[in-house]
Amino acid sequence: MLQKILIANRGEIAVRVIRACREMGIEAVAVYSTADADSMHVRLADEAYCVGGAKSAESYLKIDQIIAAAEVADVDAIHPGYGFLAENAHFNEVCRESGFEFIGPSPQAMEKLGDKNTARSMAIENKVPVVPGSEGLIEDDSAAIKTAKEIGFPVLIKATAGGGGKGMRVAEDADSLENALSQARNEAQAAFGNGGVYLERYITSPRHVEVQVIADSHGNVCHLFERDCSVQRRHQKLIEEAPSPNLPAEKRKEICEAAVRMIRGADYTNAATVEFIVDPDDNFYFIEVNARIQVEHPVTEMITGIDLIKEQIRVASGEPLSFKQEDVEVRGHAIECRINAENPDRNFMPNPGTISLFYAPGGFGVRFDSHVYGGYTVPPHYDSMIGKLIVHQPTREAAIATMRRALAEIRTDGISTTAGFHDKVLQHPEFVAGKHDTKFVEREFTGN
Amino acid sequence: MLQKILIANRGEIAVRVIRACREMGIEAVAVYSTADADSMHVRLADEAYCVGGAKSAESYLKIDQIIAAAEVADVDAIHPGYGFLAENAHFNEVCRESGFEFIGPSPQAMEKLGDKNTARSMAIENKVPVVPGSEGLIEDDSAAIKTAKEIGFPVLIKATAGGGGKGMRVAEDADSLENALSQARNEAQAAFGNGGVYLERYITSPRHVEVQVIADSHGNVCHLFERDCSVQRRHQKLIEEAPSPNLPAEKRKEICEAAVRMIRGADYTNAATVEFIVDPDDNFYFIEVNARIQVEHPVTEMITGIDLIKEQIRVASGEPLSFKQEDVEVRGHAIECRINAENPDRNFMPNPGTISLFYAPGGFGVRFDSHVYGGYTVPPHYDSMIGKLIVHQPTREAAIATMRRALAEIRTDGISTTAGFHDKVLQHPEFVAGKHDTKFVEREFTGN
Amino acid sequence: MSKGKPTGENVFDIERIREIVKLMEEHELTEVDLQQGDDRIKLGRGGQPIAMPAAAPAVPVAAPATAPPADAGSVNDGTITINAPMVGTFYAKANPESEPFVQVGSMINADTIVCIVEAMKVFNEIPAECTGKVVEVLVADQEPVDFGKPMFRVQPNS
Amino acid sequence: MSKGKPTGENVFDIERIREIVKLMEEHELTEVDLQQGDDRIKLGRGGQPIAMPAAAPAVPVAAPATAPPADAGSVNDGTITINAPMVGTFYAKANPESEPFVQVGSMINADTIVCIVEAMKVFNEIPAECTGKVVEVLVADQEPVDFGKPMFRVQPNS
Repeated sequence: MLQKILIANRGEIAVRVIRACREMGIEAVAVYSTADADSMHVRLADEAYCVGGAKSAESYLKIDQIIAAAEVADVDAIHPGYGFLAENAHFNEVCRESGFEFIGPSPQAMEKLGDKNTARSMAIENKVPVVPGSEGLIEDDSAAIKTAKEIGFPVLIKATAGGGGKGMRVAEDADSLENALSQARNEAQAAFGNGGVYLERYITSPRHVEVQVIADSHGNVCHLFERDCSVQRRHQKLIEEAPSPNLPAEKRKEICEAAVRMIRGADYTNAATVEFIVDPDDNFYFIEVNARIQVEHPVTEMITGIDLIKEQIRVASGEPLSFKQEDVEVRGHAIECRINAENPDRNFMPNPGTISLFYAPGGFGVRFDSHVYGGYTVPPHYDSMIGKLIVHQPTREAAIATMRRALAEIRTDGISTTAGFHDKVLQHPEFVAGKHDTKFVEREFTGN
Repeated sequence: MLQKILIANRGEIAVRVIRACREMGIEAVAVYSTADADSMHVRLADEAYCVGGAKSAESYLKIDQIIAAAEVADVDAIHPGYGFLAENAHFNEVCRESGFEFIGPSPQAMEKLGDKNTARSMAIENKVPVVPGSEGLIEDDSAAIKTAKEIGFPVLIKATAGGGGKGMRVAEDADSLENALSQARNEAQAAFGNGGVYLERYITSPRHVEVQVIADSHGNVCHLFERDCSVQRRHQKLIEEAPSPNLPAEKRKEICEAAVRMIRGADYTNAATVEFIVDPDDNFYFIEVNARIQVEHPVTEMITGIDLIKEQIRVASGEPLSFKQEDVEVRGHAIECRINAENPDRNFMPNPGTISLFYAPGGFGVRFDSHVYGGYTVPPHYDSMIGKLIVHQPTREAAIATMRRALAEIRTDGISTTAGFHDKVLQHPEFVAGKHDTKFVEREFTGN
Repeated sequence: MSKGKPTGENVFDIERIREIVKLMEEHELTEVDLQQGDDRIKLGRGGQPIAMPAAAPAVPVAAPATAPPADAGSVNDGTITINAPMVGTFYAKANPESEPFVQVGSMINADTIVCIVEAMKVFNEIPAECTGKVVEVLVADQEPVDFGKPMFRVQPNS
Repeated sequence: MSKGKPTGENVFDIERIREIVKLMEEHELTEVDLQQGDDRIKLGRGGQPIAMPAAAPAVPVAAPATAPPADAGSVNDGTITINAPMVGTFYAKANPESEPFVQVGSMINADTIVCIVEAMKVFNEIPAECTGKVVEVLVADQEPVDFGKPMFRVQPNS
């Protein structure tokens, strides 16, 4: 088993990983920027090293400084958390070359799955349904029109190197296709330095459903069922839940098995999330694989009782998973709300600052993963999430009631948060019925 | 269902009841003393009324003021929490006469069970094993010696009105009995204005095991399995856990069924705890019934998934329990540590004061029921508990690891707490083996 | 967090200023001068106590066990308040027909009954326990009051 | 390691101010005036101000993104510090046999190599980037350092 781990991250996920290490009797080493000297992860770690200035580029993204800290601290592994360097195959490689286990997949698997186009072909190879679309990149416009007609309009144009919606366009018919193509190409070129685009059928009213998978180095690949993350704003997840409401049992079985096939086929170890979109008829289509632990992993932990971070560490230590697929059962319903230091009344403008008075939500069925405390100053340099509020109850209805109760308890004098906005969403009939899609928030609340 | 409830208590239990009300859509009304104006229960309640001065006798024990607040707030029920007026049959009666449902048993059941001697006879009627001892009170010394010889020395002398160890004496033999008797009588007279004492066999190396029971007004009486509260200091519980370690399955079944017989026999409704001592051969003997919700109820909630406060409110509303006995299953292991504002290095001297910086423990498997926050001042007027740290894991071993991790996270700059002391206890081989008895702490740590 | 630049924090944060002012008042501070880089908070306070902001808690934070006059809601203008000694319903009149016990302008002495607070069907007559002139009635007839709640503002005789 | 780290301390921290005020009350201080670099905490209370020795917090204030001299560990005695620009192992000598690059008393200028910080097998020669006299060596040979950690105290040429 690993003895000492450096966490190359900050905020709640650094705290989360430190907690798992502590419970496993593993030493935890924190790195931090000058802006995070007072952050909780620094104080909870066994050792802490300042790796540079406030800007991420000068600290949390500085590979050489993080590796240097790992050397000085003499750790045997590095946990990347999410964001920052978590899906940087180069960092992954440097860690391993420098003699540190990277707690995640191999650089090769990470790279393959990182390219949407390659991932899509791998999905097809593994009989994982994908959105009907062009085989590979679109060469010229005539080919595009031909393909689009085969797929059937409306079609979606996507950048192969894309993400966060950049380089995406919808074409309703052949006439609008050419124009949309060139727009998408230019946007993709500008954003990613890669103008390659492809076509796929445009799914109306899609739900975002993802399957949590984890594989060890002994050939075990298990899924921990799915999460529904359809409550999004500008492609940013706001609320996640498990299990997915209104997903028929046989579809749940199919989608989970497809995810396992995908990960097994990619010769992948450690935790991964396979993302799908689900159409109104419950047909599911592969979107991408996230080769990291995700923000929303706790909802899966709550319904399965399995600690995903501990399993990640076990896998990275070369040990088998602590459970078999048949041991994984769904118990009750879990919901997570991301609490961000943003002002919903001002178009979610981030508002960092000092939290003069802080009430943490608590009680039966409530889990709050956070790095903040009364007197803490939220620095302006990083993402605005100050905590994840997770609830677990026997039913979805009870989980919503507990979440609303817990949201009302949060007090952050000095800064405003998205807690109140979440409460509005939780009361909306579409959400209560579990019939919301990924456009629900923009349609019903923010108007994009 | 009840619509509006006044909580006649303060601190974490007031917060706990408010949370249950919120989740059930019931309005919660707080009462508070002038010393608690900034307390969390005041801020979380829908309404709050100041009922008097800092001293409990001038506020939380002032029945007329609490009833007056209930009238002004126009509630339909009163939850007494634990301590203060929770087991005061007179208050119970006044609530009902004033037209407020008392969330607890009838005054009659409370009174009967409140008298140890009556309770003991009821136990015998209901075939619940009791510690061999005198039938009723000891009249004179010669009778005492005769009885003691039948029971077998050493014998324990207990005050019929007693509690907290007052009026208790152990007599090793006939010679020491007379002296011990008069001492016990005087002490009991002084402490409770009632010199009545009785004899029972003195159990060496006893464990404290109690069974959680709840009964509705439809004839359903269910147990929620047992808790072990053997980690005590001067008869004050420090650590509670469920299930009880090393209790054989058939004994668990017997003790739980005995507890249900006791409560059914007492014609009792709402939540009750039946306390037993268990000897080294796992024989159990009835001690007393606590006719209230208890501090340690969360460990039972964690292993059963049942919200006891919500069930109390349901029962008081005249509804049946939300579950049947056969639905109650034990899942995993839960431990609770009472975090007190005391200095273990100074013989647990209470040290109220302002918590300038506060870290609440959190994360997977951790529940922290508390009313404190950064900047909160712990008033000197009430008991020193600032929170209950509860953990839930698949195994006792994992629960201990999580508890130690969570204890280490607690930060209360400005006051010292018992967190560090708990960590020592959790590492002790006797506790780890689950072989500790009620004298464990005094024997191994505090002396006396 | 480099020096001389604020930590995304706002010097003009009213909440914090209120906290500092409260601190100054409680501890009779005459001056507070905080500087960090280009940021500065400088507060001065004369011999006269500062009036608590209107946003002060509805309930006295530290009223003593028995709520005597002049404790809650004092604004240091020389007036004092008569506070509710118990939870209950405030009655300004002995019965719906009769005149109020006292009104603005009424002269009162220690024994003057100023109102009735009803609790548990008991109508408690509340004596002024102070001497002077009523300058303000702070509670409406039949409004609920709790312990320490200011009911009347009185200009005491000097 | 954490001891060397900047705290990003906040002059406007109400809790600390409360602590100081408590002290002032207990000991009847009339004035407290703490200064460090651009940071200042000045509190007055009652009577006449009395001069009071400035007590600097134990922990230095935050170092900026790039750790130039004179930021971390300044104690307002006119000296400045040379801080580690990176995480790594501190070497006082080019090799075990040779003399240290600099010692207490050494005169240095901007280009003087004061030490080596080794990270990822790379031995980085660290220039003084200031002119003056070394008055203290703050890190032992082959001790780890992190970003902003003060390594030398220097009396600059005036």
